[in-house]
Amino acid sequence: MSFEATLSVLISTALILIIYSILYRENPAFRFGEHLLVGATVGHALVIGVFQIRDLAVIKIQSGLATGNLSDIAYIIPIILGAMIYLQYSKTYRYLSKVAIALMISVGIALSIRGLLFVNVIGQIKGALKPLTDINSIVYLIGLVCVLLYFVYEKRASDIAGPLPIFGRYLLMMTMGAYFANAIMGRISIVIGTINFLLVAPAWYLIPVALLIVAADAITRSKKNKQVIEAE
Amino acid sequence: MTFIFSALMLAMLYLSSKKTYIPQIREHPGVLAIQEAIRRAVEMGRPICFSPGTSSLYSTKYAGDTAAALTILGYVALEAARTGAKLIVGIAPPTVLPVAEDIVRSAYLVAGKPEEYIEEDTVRFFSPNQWGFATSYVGMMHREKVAANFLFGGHAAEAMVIAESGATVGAMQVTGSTNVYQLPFFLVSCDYTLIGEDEFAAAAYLSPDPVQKGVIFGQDLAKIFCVLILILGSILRTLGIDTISRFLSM
Amino acid sequence: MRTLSKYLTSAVLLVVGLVILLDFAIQNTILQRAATDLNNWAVVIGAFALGLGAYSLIVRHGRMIMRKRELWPYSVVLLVTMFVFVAMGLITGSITSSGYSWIYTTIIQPISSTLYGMNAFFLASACYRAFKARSWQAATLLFAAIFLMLKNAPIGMVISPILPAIGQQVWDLAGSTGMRGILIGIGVGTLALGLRVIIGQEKTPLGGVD
Amino acid sequence: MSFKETISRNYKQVIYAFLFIVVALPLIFPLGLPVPIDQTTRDVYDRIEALESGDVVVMGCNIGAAIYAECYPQFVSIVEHLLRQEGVKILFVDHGTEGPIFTQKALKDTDAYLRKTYGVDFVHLGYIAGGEAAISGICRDIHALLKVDYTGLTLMDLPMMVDIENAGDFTLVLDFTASADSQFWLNQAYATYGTEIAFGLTAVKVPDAYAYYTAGQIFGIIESLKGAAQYEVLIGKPGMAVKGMDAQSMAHLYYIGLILLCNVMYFTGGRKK
Repeated sequence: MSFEATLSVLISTALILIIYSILYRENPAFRFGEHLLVGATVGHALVIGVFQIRDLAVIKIQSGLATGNLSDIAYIIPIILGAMIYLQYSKTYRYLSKVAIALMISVGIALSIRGLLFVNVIGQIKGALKPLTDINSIVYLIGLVCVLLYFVYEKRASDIAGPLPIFGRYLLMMTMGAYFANAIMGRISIVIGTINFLLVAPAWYLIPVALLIVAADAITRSKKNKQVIEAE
Repeated sequence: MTFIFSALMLAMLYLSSKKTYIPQIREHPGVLAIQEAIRRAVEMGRPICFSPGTSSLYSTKYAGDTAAALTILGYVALEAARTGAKLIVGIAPPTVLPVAEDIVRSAYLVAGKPEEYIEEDTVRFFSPNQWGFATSYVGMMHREKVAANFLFGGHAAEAMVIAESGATVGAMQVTGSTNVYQLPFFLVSCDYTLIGEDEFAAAAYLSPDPVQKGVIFGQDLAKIFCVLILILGSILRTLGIDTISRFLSM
Repeated sequence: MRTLSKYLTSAVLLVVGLVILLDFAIQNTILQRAATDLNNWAVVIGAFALGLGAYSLIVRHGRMIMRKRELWPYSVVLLVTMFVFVAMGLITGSITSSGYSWIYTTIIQPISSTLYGMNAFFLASACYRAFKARSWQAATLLFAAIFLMLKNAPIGMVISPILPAIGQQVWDLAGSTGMRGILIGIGVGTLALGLRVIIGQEKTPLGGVD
Repeated sequence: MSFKETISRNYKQVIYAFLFIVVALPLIFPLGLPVPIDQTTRDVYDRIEALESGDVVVMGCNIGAAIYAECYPQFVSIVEHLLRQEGVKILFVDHGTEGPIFTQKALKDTDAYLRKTYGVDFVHLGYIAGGEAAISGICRDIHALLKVDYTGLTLMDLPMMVDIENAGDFTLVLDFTASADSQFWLNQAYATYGTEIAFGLTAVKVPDAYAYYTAGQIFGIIESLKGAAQYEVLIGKPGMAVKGMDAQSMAHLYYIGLILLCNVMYFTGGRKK
């Protein structure tokens, strides 16, 4: 392994162990890891952001100016709107930044209406329409109707539905339990990945060091506790 | 289909603004939970914290979720300003930052306590990365000893880390999300969870404009419409007719 | 000026929303181009917003360092790391350059995946703390979870083939009823809120009162 | 302070420590439990087996550090399987900033560059920013969206890319992700061009996809590490995923044990807390 690779593995291992230390208790090493991560991720996001402005807008404007393509030149608008977002810091012109925000919200909301209505509502209803020839599909249909009725908020309407919404609530609980358990596998997979990484040299060498530090801390803390109890 | 739904919603909004029909909306248990959590925090003299999720304003899947969370933030900020609870808002997506700052700032202004809003401190930007955000948020909850924690909007895998740490701190946690993968975690480790649509209903319920409640009934009608289509469609399919499936594919 | 900007905001909300929604309903190349461009515009503006975040962080942590508040050395760590990443990224000019990917894979990658994996531990403590059969509803949650675990892990099959079969039944029932219901509800809720935002009825997501 | 007190005060730490042990032990000493194959995984395997010469497979990769352990074994197994198919063309696209790192790693791990010719049998397009808009662009007209591949070679110079224009030319799309881009493929490629789609997902994402699977919108799912292990068994190349499944079994038993213990304490211990 090259020097850089070894160094990378050692630093990574140290960071992994530092982050795991929160499972024992909150400590200065974890705080260090926390701030390191925040700094790194914000820096990373800034770099990506700069490149995004470059790749999505600046390059387009340049080529637009060269070819005279209006829709490419129009990319000057998001740059102006983006700059206007900084008027947030001016008390008098703050309202101008709302135009940019309105554009972002509108894009997001319209796209999610589009996606969710097609996939979540229509797609799911289509998936649920099955011939009622076997017991399963009858149970599924009744169950789905109950769940939907649980989400009805109008008093009179939900009174008419009687006990069905409560049955729907049970089905929801069952769903949540099932989905909770189903996620466990994925999370364990990550732990397996990490442990696999830690069990290979040179990462392995740092584990005894970490265990010693934790053990030393545990012993000093329990001694301190004893002193406190004796003093009382 | 899209058209029918949209027409239903707009009609209900119009009708309730004209006060021709005012639906009776059942008391929203999530709203009660939010109020109780704030009251408890005031009694204990400890701060409350709020996260409007890690999805940006223009996220193609959770934009609606983020908007609902921001509406709820408007209510929580106003309540906090009125009752004197110290509010800390943790932000992950930078696009949400100016909006959240604006909401909280003006809530304090409306409550007549603009001096209690501290720039860059009441609304804190943590990190656009979910894990950077999660560690900061968890660290903040530990250090500030928060008494109530509100998590709304599109949270991803960091949800469990935050929710369990909130439980460790002893905060009362009210959460809501449309991210179906994270809902089970919220449900298990938090005190009250708004499942999916509950969050949108709560947002409409808490909106300062009373007319907005009309739209909750619009949502109800849309769902009842779905139920009817489901029953009718299934019966027709049993008889070998698939008109409704074809109608849906249009 | 203020009223003009208000009108402009409402107009942007409505026009942008309509363009994207119509692009879905009508097949038209101009609409399609417009929708794609608008989407890219939002990404560009979003990239600018990162500066707001960075400013907020620098001000808050700078304040901590200046006033030597408790834990201020950590703020130094944060700011220094941030500048190192930005400098490295801008100097090498690409996030796939060897220098940048070295600091990325050494710092961000292990911490993120460790935190992600940490969920497994929190799930364990949540299992022990919160999965109590306090009510019938809680019991439903609990049994569904147990059967699903026995379905997912090969060990369930080893104990008895009936267990994974029950798990599969629970799983199918959950997927076809509870999950469908939640998804449909979310679609309807997003539509209701989204329409209100687009037509300018719901103003809070834009920011506070004017 | 007695031992019992220490435990009850620090119960979380005890739970965490045992979880470490329960996961690590089977990794060091494998148990060799059998791996039953799910239908969702078999569907993907059968579809790839049925590919004909000249078919184009798009491999969407949004694997990042956080989901590496779950999705990377799936990705590698499928790349391996695709490389074995004679004459099948593979197009790699990355939706996440970290995607290129893992796609390149997979190509190296399977010796793709030695077994097939770059540009003729497979092409790596690299990371394409822009979420759904990017995927929509790929589906509509690749050459309008991109001029060069990951390494900077002109797309039109690569023999394989000359015939590929839009999603109508894709036989299959396989997307490996933990986020919404799987849905983008569904919206853009399946809804408009009818391209067949399958996902390799993290366990958390599976439920949602399962609804699409039963609705017939996607033809298969590889579920998390479990699916990866099954795929490794199917292609006869057991690797890190198969070993991980033993650890999975033990961990699941541990969780069930915790739930039972918690309820025993709850019902016997006077229902405190």
